[in-house]
Amino acid sequence: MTTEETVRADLKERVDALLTTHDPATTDQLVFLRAQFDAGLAWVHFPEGLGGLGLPRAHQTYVNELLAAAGAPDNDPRRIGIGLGMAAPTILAFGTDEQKRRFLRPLWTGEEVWCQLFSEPGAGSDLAAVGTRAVRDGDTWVVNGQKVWTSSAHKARWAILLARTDPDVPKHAGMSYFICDMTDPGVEVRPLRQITGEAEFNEVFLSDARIPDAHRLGEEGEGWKVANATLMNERVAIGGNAAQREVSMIGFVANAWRTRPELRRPEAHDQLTSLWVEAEVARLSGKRLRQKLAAGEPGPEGSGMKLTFARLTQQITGFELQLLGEEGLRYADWTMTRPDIVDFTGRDAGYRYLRAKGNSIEGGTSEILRNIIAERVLKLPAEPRADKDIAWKDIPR
Amino acid sequence: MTTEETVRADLKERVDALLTTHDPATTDQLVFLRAQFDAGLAWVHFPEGLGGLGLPRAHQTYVNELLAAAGAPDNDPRRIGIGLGMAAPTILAFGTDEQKRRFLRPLWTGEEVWCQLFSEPGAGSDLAAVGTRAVRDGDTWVVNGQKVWTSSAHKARWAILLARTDPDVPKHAGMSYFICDMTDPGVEVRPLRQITGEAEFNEVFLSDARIPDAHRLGEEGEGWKVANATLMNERVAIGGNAAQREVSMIGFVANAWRTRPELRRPEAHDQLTSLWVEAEVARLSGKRLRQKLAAGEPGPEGSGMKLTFARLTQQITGFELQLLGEEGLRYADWTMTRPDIVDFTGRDAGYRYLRAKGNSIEGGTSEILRNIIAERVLKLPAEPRADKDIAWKDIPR
Amino acid sequence: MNDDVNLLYTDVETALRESVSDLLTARCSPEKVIAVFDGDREIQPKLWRSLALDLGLAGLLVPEERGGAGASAREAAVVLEELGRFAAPVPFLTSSVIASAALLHAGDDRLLATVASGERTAAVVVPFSTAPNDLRPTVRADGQGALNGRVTSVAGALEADVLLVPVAAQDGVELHAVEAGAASVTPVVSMDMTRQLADVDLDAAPGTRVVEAGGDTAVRGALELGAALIASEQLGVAQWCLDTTVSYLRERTQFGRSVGGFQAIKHRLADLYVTTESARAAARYAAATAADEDSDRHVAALMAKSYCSEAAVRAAEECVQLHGGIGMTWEHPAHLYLKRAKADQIALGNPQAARRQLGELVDLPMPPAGSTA
Amino acid sequence: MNDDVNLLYTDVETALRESVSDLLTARCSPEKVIAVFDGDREIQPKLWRSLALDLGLAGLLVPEERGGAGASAREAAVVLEELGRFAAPVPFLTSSVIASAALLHAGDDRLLATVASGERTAAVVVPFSTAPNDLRPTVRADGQGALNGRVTSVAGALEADVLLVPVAAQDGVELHAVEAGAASVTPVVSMDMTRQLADVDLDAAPGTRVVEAGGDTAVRGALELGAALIASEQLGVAQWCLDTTVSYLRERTQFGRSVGGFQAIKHRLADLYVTTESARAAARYAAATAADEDSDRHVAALMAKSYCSEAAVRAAEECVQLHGGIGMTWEHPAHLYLKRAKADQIALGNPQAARRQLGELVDLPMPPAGSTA
Repeated sequence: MTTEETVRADLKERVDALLTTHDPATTDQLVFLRAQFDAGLAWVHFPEGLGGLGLPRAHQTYVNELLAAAGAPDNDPRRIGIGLGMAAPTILAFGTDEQKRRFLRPLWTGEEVWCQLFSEPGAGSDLAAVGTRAVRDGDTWVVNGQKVWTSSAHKARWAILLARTDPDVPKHAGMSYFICDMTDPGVEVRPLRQITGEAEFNEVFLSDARIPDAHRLGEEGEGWKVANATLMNERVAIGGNAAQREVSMIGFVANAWRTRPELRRPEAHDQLTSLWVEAEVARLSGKRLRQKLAAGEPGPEGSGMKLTFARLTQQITGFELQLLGEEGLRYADWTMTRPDIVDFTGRDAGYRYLRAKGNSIEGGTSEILRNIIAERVLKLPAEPRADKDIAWKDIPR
Repeated sequence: MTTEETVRADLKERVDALLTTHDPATTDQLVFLRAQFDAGLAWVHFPEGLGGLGLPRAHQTYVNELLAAAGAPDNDPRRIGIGLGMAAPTILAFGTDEQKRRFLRPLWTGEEVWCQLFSEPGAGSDLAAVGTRAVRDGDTWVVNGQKVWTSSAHKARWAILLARTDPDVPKHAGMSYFICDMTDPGVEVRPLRQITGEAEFNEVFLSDARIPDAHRLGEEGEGWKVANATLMNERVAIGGNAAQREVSMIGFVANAWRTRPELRRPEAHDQLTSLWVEAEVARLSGKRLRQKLAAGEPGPEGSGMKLTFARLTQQITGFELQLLGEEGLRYADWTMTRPDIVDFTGRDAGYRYLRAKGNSIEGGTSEILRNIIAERVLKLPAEPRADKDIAWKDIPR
Repeated sequence: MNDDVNLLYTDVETALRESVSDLLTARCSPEKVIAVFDGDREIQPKLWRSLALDLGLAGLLVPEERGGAGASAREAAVVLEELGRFAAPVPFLTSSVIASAALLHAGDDRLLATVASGERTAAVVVPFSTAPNDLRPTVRADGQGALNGRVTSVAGALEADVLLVPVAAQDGVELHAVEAGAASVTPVVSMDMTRQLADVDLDAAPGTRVVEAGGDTAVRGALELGAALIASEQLGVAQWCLDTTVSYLRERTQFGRSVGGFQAIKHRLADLYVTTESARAAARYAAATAADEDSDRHVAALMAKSYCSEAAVRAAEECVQLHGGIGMTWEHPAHLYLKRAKADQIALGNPQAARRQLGELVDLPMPPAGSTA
Repeated sequence: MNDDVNLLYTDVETALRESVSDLLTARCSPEKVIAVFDGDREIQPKLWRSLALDLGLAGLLVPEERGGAGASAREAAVVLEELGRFAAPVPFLTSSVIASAALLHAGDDRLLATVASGERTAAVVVPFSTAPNDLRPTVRADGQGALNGRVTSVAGALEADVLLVPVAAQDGVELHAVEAGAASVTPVVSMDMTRQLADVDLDAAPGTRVVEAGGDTAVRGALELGAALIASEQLGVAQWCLDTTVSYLRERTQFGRSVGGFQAIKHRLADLYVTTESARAAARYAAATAADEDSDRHVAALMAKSYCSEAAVRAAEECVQLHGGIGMTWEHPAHLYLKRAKADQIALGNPQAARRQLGELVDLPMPPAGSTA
């Protein structure tokens, strides 16, 4: 047998063992998920004892297929995307052993939802400008400030938080990274309504919120480094899910063209097929990138996928509204709601058009991503900086 | 009579007088043109005694119509475009009385062709970086350096020249502006072949070329200011000639579509009509700008016309080659020639496609024009500059 | 093609713009306009009354001898620029431009006069997406002259006192006037709630025939004028987006620098400036040729609809993007302009439909689909 | 659609790329390529001999048992990337890809074997702009089997020893082999002189029928493979343009700063990088599906031709623009790539034609022109 075959045989055996001891038909979902975690079958690329087996990431697909075939429950990954995509890899990379043991299991099983407290009204693209202050008080940090663009904050048990711990040093050096308890009385969550009518995000106000020093992630002053690792993982997650052909915005348009001949216009055909080609090439690019990164770490190349994804999603939904004509003038509902997850499918074209506008802003604007590609991939000179070598408190704002 | 009517009546009288004393049918062209100049009917917006009558520029159109109707010769304005469009307004604005008297008349009649010695290999967009040195020797300047992108240099009697006269001050302050005699033995002209195969431009090598101080235009050290006035006039000239509907690159494509039904493809129609709309809107924008500027000076808004003109010319010719299909794979002639003037009409589509690439580079790149619009029209902050306050000789290059 | 047309603003037009702008500044705050999206349409009736009656805009396009202000499409265009700049939720386009233009074809001026005076508001009952060359009446008259049929996504119907219904008749299209109360007018949740649409159902509704067999000419002409002039509204939208974005980015700092000083941003704003100025030329030309009944007005209308539709959407999209997160919020007015721009793009024939029709007019026809091997 | 396809480069492919690149670096300088535009084709025969014989590329795609190297479209694609990067004036695409693919359908392997060995060079005689689904033979056989007709703008004919001529016959298209000496082959002044075209006239030329009634399938398949793989050549062109521009702008200073440090330039180059990497995914997918004879290869070829055509032209246009004046000169090689990119865009079906055909394949058909009111 090849190594590959040996690994798969071993995984099959482990899955079978799990299914034997925990019959999905009769086992409580949470019990099953905890057992799956403990069997190392949660995320096989994580270390043993932390839900994984230290294998290449790609093998998880095989495990998931076996489990799905047996009717096993899943952890509803979209509901806990921030925990899985951002918090978990960061905790794995920078957490203490105790933090890893405490947080990863309930994160993965979905018992504890996570959110992210990075952006502020004055620190968007310039995330390193965060002004939320954390001041040490013995073994505790006292945090004051305002965060925005926090999805799931009202559902979350924990947050990853970037805060300024030293305003007297240059801005990149004065931040630290914390795990913040969202049930702390100093944390107030207010819905932030968007142009879609919904409040998918929140504003979070921190007023003397207290965080034990044991919940610091990485060294004091190392917050920028830790946050960057988080964001790299986020961008891969955002840009990377290409799936099958037409499983993206283009699928809605293609479906409309196929099933509603009355919408077809010869003058729209070249744009339709251009977008189809672009969507499919983007999917193949994502596949190629995943093949390249299969064994490696997320790199700046992932920024390109996110750029393309944002542009295409916006172009396709904009085209779709024109194609729909009269129907494109109507909207489903402006009522403010607080959805649990962002899901473009099952929504009307108008919602998708408006929501897609955020794709080039959230998780790094397209402008910032172009800077990253230019500087880190193409090695072009960095922007002239006025804020690098002076204390944060002295930067004009 | 309205003022307008009075002016037109007076102009009619002057033209009639000129035609009476100089019957176009029997008068030598040059004699006629000199007489036209002396009658103030060359460019009516110039002062009296310098070929004009101090009237608004728009009246020249009326004079030209009257003269054309009478079969009068013209001064072949395209052949002497640099003299008319760049040298003349600069001499008028900055020249001494003696310079105006000496240069404007033969410039306008076409007896003396002018060229422009601004750009250098190391000073393209950053024109203020010119390194051609002019060193004073009594009443004469001795000039050394290399200039590029000089059209008509091999035909020219005179050049407008930007040279560095003081390398010890910041770059914008150390230049002066001269009228250079192209017959000076220190001036060598070499053809510069372009991607079209032709050598429409030249390189000019200046080796101890001598210029009397009386041929300096503007004060010593004021060269940048004078050159800017020249360039503003150039950009208006480049972007401004919108003429009639379809009298631009789009005319070729429209004509092909109309007369060669075998080239028509439904998938090309939306692009064809998009470009048609854009070309026509650009023409109307040019007309609107000319209406706005009718009595005024060229402003930074003209930069927008040049931007649009360059972009559209490139897009349309690129589309045309695709529309032509097989014919677009063929080219007329790669033989090196030295044409007198640039004329897109009567050339094949391949030539037009390649030549159009220069439209966004010559006379200010599109990138520089966007800077100008952003800073001078929209009042956005200037680029951070590393070369403003140090002596020219100390700037890294 | 008219090459002497004035593409600038006359002094009269500039004065009119100022009075409209002053009124909207005072009465049409972004907060109140945003509230319209939550169904709070309180701002609407008073604002429209002020514009229609106090400023006399209701009958702007109607000749004085027929009860109006006797102005031209040029002045109406300037009003629409300002309405676009404020995303104002008033039925000027639908009543004072499109419906009034249709009523100019009526044999009898009584209805026109009440609309021109601002006393009553009217709307032509077609889907707002209808291109001028794509009129397809779905309402029919029964033997007694009562009207039956359904028309969806009608703009201006909610505000209208009287509905002008194109009716398919044997020898063409007739235009019938129906009292709003006699029809069932159901509000539609619309992409652009500042011009909320409605579905109109007619169930044996009594109507008065105001234009006979030439009704299709009347309605097509009215829709064409609408397309020509909505371009000016789109210009106003683009102008607001450009101005607001430039101001914001001059102030906003990131990385210790004004965001408006980053070159990539500057270049995009420069391009947007050029696009907006080009849209102005296109919109002015459409308005001026419509005002002069120039033979080029049909070409001008399609050209302006094509160009200004794209310009407004692009400006609004850039506005949201360059504001960053704040531009995505409900509180910031940017979304009003995005929604208005997107709806206006689709309204009265989308840009691709306009270009296809334009191709026919300028002898650049779309070939049949069979034209490759 | 094949979702397990490997879109990376295998070690074998990387080694092949290096040997091609080494040879081209040594033998294919920009100066010599530029000289081709002035009719100095001295570089051509020796360079092709080295590639075809010394590296054995002539028969790369031909199975070993039929006299070739037995490699696949994946390896041919990598060769084309390198040929694109050097704008190399050799008939690999026309002889070793397109003509060889057509000859794989021949009943008899003798001609194929001489082409695969590099001994002889072949070309399919169609206008280079011909899309795979748009074959229209203009040559006919007379009663004696001699060929008559004219085919214009043929790529590879100038270098060919043997011409493969699609001939219109009663029951379809046949493919005839004609000795180059028996035809009149007139060089054409071409946009891309690094792949100079020729007009081919046949005047009672003796030919040998190599493929009978299935000739259309053979030629269409060969042209489709050409379209699938020219995408890799276009990728090579784009890559050269990106790399060269980035290097130049890192060095070039204006305003006392590296031009590559200006943000507007950086953002354009970042976008160009993303486009180039996307073109790589498209080109690799086309090559891999062609290599596997995957059922998705037809879609993949059209997709790659559409995407990579635009990518290469854009990269070459940006290359000229961002080099400024120097990029407009005859001495700088940028123009070689602009001309190659533009010609490749038109070759084998332009992007719009490819997308129209793609629409048919993926059930997104172009509707008839009558489909509005």
